[in-house]
Amino acid sequence: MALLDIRNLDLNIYGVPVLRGVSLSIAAGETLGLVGESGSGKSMTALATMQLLPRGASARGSIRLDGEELIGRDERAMCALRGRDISMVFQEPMTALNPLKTVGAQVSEVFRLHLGAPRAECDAWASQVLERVGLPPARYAPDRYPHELSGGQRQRVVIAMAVALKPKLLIADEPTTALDVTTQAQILTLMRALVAEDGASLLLITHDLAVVAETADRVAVMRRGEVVEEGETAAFFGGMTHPYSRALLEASTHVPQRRPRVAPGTVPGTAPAAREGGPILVADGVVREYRGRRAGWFRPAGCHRAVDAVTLSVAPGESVGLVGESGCGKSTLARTLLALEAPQGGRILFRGRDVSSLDAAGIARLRRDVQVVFQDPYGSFDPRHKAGRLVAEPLHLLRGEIDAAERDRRIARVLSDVGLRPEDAEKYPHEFSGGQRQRLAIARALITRPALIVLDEPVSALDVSIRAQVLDLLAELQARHALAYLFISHDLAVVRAITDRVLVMRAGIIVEQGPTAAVLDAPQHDYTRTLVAASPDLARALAERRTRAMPAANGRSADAAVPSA
Amino acid sequence: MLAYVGRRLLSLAVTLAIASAIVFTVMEILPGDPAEVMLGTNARPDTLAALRAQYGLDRPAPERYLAWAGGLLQGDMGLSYTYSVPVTQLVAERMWVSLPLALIALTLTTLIAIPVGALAAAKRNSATDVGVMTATQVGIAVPNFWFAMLLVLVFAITLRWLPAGGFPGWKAGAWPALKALVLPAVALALPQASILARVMRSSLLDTLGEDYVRTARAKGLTRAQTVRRHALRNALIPVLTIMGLQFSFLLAGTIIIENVFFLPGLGRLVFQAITQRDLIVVKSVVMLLVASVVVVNFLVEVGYAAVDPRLRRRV
Amino acid sequence: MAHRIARVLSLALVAGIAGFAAGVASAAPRKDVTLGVRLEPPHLDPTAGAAAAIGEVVYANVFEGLTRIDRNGAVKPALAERWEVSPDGRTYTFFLRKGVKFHDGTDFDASDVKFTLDRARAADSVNPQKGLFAPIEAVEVVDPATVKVALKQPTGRFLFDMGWAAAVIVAPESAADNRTKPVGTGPFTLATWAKGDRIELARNPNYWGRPAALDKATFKIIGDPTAAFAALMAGDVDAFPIYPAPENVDQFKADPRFKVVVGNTEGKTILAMNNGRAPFTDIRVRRALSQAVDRKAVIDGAMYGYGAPIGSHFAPQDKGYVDLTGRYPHDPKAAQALLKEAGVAAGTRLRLVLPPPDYARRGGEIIAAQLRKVGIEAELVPMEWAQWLSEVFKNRNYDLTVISHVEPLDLDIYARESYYFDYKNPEYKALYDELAATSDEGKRIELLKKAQEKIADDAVNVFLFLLPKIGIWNAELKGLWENAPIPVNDLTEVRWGE
Amino acid sequence: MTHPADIAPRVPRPFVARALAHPSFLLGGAIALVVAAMALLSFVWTPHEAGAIEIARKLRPPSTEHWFGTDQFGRDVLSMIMRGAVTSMAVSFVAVGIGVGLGVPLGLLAAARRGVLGEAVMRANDFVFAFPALIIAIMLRDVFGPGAVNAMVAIGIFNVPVFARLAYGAALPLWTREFVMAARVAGKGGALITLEHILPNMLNLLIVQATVQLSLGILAEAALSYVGLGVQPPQPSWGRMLNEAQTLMALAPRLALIPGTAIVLTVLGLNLLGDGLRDLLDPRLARER
Repeated sequence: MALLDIRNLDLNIYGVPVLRGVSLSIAAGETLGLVGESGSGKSMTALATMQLLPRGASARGSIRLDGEELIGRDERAMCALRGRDISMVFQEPMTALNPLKTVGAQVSEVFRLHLGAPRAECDAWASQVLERVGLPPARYAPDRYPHELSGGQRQRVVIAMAVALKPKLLIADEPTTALDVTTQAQILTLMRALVAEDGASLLLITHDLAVVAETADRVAVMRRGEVVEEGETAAFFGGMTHPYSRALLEASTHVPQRRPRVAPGTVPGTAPAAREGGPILVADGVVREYRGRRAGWFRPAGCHRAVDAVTLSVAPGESVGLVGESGCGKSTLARTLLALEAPQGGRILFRGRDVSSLDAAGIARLRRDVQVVFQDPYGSFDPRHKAGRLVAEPLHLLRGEIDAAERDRRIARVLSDVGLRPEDAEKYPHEFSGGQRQRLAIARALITRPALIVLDEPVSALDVSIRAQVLDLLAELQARHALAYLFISHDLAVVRAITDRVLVMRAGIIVEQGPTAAVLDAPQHDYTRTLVAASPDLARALAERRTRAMPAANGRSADAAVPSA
Repeated sequence: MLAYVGRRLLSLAVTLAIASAIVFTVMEILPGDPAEVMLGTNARPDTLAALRAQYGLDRPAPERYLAWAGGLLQGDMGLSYTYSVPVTQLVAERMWVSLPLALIALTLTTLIAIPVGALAAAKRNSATDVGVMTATQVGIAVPNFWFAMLLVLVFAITLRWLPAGGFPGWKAGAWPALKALVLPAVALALPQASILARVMRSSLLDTLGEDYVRTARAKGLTRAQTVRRHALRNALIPVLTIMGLQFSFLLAGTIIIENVFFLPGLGRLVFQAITQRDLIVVKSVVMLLVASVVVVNFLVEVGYAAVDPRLRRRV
Repeated sequence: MAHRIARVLSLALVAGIAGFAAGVASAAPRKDVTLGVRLEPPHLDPTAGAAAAIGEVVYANVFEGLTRIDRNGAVKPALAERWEVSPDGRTYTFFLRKGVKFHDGTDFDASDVKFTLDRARAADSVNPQKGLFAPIEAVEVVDPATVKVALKQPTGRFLFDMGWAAAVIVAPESAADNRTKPVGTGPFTLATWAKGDRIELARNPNYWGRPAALDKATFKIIGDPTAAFAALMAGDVDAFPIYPAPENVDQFKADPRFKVVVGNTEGKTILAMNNGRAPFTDIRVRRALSQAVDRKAVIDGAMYGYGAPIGSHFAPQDKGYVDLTGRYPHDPKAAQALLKEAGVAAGTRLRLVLPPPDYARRGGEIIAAQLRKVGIEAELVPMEWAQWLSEVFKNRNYDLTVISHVEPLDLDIYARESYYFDYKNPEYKALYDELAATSDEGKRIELLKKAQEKIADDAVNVFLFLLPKIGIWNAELKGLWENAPIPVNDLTEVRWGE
Repeated sequence: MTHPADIAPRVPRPFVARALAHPSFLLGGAIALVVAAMALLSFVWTPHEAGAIEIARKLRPPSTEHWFGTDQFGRDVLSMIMRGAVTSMAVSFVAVGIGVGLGVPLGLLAAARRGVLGEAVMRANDFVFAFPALIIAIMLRDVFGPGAVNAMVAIGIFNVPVFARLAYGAALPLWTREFVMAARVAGKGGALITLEHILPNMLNLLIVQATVQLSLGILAEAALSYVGLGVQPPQPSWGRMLNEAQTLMALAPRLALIPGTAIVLTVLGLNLLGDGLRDLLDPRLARER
């Protein structure tokens, strides 16, 4: 008999259907990977199982745990169940812990609550559990507060709470999405080991097929509140039947078609800027520091060096990748290169001229030639303006040079360039989907006909299928307009797909650089190696899967990150 | 932490120094002469001059400023023109009315607001919630002095349970003194409590939407347990901020309420001192009020650190 | 709704009263009294401050002068047992009481009198009524019980003046501290002063005269009329000798527990006009205003009908009074015509400055409405005393103001140079000088009448009413003053009913 | 996790439709409209001449001739209430105007420039906050004389830091938003960005706050007039009516109850309106802060 058996689950939130006839089951000791894009209803299925649905939700159907119906169960009984028989790990470890209580106390609370044991005893058990998740009390005192731990460590604490009482079912909702790749791998390994040890079942919710391929025994795919396909993992990846599953798989492994890189100035019909020879933008030993808090009245304030003597150059038509984990200084470097912030050391050269010496006209020239696309498709547009006005904003740099008719022509052109319709100029940003908005952002960057576009994590916030489309678009535009890209990302797969050259950045320093394929296939620097090894890779995961026995738990080492604050 | 406190203290001192200069200047501009008020309509010019000399009002302004500010630094607020006693003594006497009044009001505010706000948040959208929200909405709209008048009408004039005004002094016994403070404190507390209850409610609602509350629920805590053990303390942080701000409103409110109830407190003292042009009292008491607001806000900030471990190391 | 609440309220009041009356049991006469006063004295030295509140507490109770003014406004002996005036009226010899001690135990003698008078006259004197001492040329101690005072010129009202609160006798040992620790010769000593709340006096066991009937007297400071009402109703205070809210008097009148005595004061309430400033330089304008103001409406509206109308700067109870209230009958039409004649355009704007007391604020509002009817827009400018003193009284920067002159027999102010209403009439000055130098009673009365008529004729100010002294006290309480020739609360004869 | 908001289709109904379904907005708006209408009407018509003194008819209870009765000077209370609404509204509006006019530019400047200037502006604001407002008002009165203008200035001064803080607090996170970054990349300067992006995006916040300050202004005007610092007679004011009614509490409590109720209702109406506007006007930016 299945441990968890969901039958024909319908869920409405304020009358809006969210889940339709969802049926899933998980056997004891089994790991089910639940896959789907955002809004597909994965999380709601999990919350329905926990009976922690948001306000206004009403569920019909049946959810049985060990044969006992959970829907409509008395709240008191549910409370006794939660944390003991079913527990859950959430996506965002930074906010999942109460900031005002020590981690020890928060773990200990699980024991106190369900076992009612004296405090000292619970604290001792808590220490044991923390040790089990790789936070040995000797090194990570349980009287620390959450803010003193890194994201990965916090996620370990959340996991400790979840596995404290060895539940029958552990639900993990995108448990690693918010983490850096290296940490992500460690957390996944840890979770696999823990459920294996305890013989628990795991419902792993993720958007990442590679993660599922690595971890799950069976896979279910959800789309628009329905389960579209379900099967044993190997068989699933071997022979998907549903078109959506196939599309998902296709998108996950998608590599855009790129023309081979051409030497600058040799392609006929490229933009004039591309023919001018020499790199467009050069960073020469750039340093960017932020002043920390002063340690005392007479001691100077400590400095945080976000960017430390970085040297790089981008030639016309070239696509350069900049890879690193969050907080390594990528975005700061981008802002400095865009002349939005001044470097404290080193120089930035725009077409051979030091940016700090440029006059207003020179800066305007720079801005025309160097445009940017940001990560967040929601935050990069002023919600009060129409798409046409937003896209045309950089034409401010050309004021006096072009008239209204030309402006409208350009808007229409860039909109169709990015696959939107000229009529879309009359819409407001909220009327576009996330992927369309990112297209709009690209259109905005294109409108001054730049030579270089800095792309700061342009596809990270997008679902896989959309991501593939946007990458295709970027590749196509690069070819058509002979654009140079500086592509900033934490995702090695994306960087591999779209760049010629890659720089690996860690803690403000470029640790390795070279042609993309060479760096990623044969990394020289330790850090790059770790990064490559940790990155989820569907093909590799499937290959490993075939040969792998269940690995021994090796999650006992805490992640390397230093506590923040 | 120490360095932070030191830095804040320094800026506090600068603030007070500027405040003292402003207060002094305003007093200089203020029309009217304390000597004239003291001596009335039959005073002769030579008598007025003699009295001014007695007060040292004939000396140049910068000299007087330095003398006053220097005195303040040593805890000497000068000698009241009208009462001929040290201002410190006056302030000390009045403090025994104002401070208990403010504290009672603040306590009442907190005792009413926090549970009521928490209840409304916990029972969101219930009849209780709607009732609380309506009541607090009205509470905010009621001017405290008008409320004071109504309280007097009902409890002092009609029912005669409590005095309509005045203060018998603590020597008359704790009970009569407290009785005299009940109505003023209630009048002060009601609008403040209404505001605070709403802040508490929305803060708790925000907190209840936090991820860690969901984590706690996933651990098996009931809603009530979650509120008690996890949400409440977190929700109190913004409440603390508002309470800090309210202190200055409370002080301003005290001035009016003390005048409605004729309580011999600091507010009334400064009010009378202005009309009598007892400028030395006005200057010193205003400085005291400014200082207390600044200091309270400082304490609130330090108080965050006590509540919130995230700030303990950083500040 | 409001009406019903009012009815419920008055029912509640009646019920409360009944309950109260039932609860009062007759016992041995009480030996203490609590009086309500509206204003707290800034300090307790009447020789160093003008506030009437000082005298209301200490005059005749703590401090005594050579003479004293009694409840009828007459001069009576006090520390001076008797006196002799030289025929030329320039030398006064005071024969002092013997065996009088100050509260601190020091003896009272002639040297104290000399000290007091010299101190008040000195260059660094801060006496608010220094003018009272201006006629003094020299003070001579004849023997410990005799003082001779020489005057520069005969001064008809010198004995009266020596009875003022500002002329009380103080001792050199304690004079400097009298503001906070008053040391006098009176039947009461200061017991405690709880600032902002009350002042308690205790009987002086060593008093030279007839000992006071009370052991203890408390002056409770109740500034708020509502609180005053409540305090009287609740029995927290036994009397409010100068009750601040005429609007509540009827409620007390209807209550047998209380005695309501509406007496008079010397407070001549006037609408003062700045005679030195246009348009009031023109007598027609001043007369027009006198006719434009409806005195009765002002008294009814501002004072709820309490307060005797006056037609000149003279209190009806004082000797030599002439009724001049009919001199300018209320007649807006005539006033309008007069204004037109004087060339004052309709809609002329004037500043009507109002000091803090209710009579001024309320009266001013009513007067402004009346003036509007004759085409004068009076802008109301309320001021605190401090500002009023400097703006109006000192700098004469005003057009109109409402004010009550509480000093008795103060016709002299119309003869003063550059007084705030800036009345300049040599005829009147001559008249007053003659009056001042005259001691003959019949002649004085004749001159007083002339002076009153002159002021009224010239319409120096618009004369409104005499400030009433509304006293409300427990019906059992005896001996409080019914009138207030000077603003004091003499407790020497106060006792509980026999 | 997936937010319900992502699942529920976002079909923003038109503003008017949502407004008409919002109870507190409707109630608040209705009260505010009634008060405003009353104030406007009082310019052309009041049941009796507002503020006309007639001692002979003083302290009359409510009747068909005088709906709310007459006061101690025989003035018609209803007419006074109507005209008092003008005073309340005028003082409050101008005070909010002062606060917005000075505070918002200061806050925007501080946010655009940050650094020493920003710090200085915000410190100065804290400074004003620390002063006991009423005492400042009393001193202003004594220096410049009492009156409506003074009340406006006194209340206005204390509105300045409120709006400066609000503008600063709202602008600061906006400046780090990517669309502002994009505008900078488009070569736009601080002033232009402030005008095009920062200000419009905090407009709703400002409108809501202005409504709240408006109601606080009415309370403040009442308080100032109550202690004799506000508008002067014969101009009617609710606060002064309360002051004058105080000694008549035992005699005619309605004289205190009526103006007090007028104040409470007006403030309540504006607060409800503010709450409603907060809900109705795009709340996204406010939440993201």
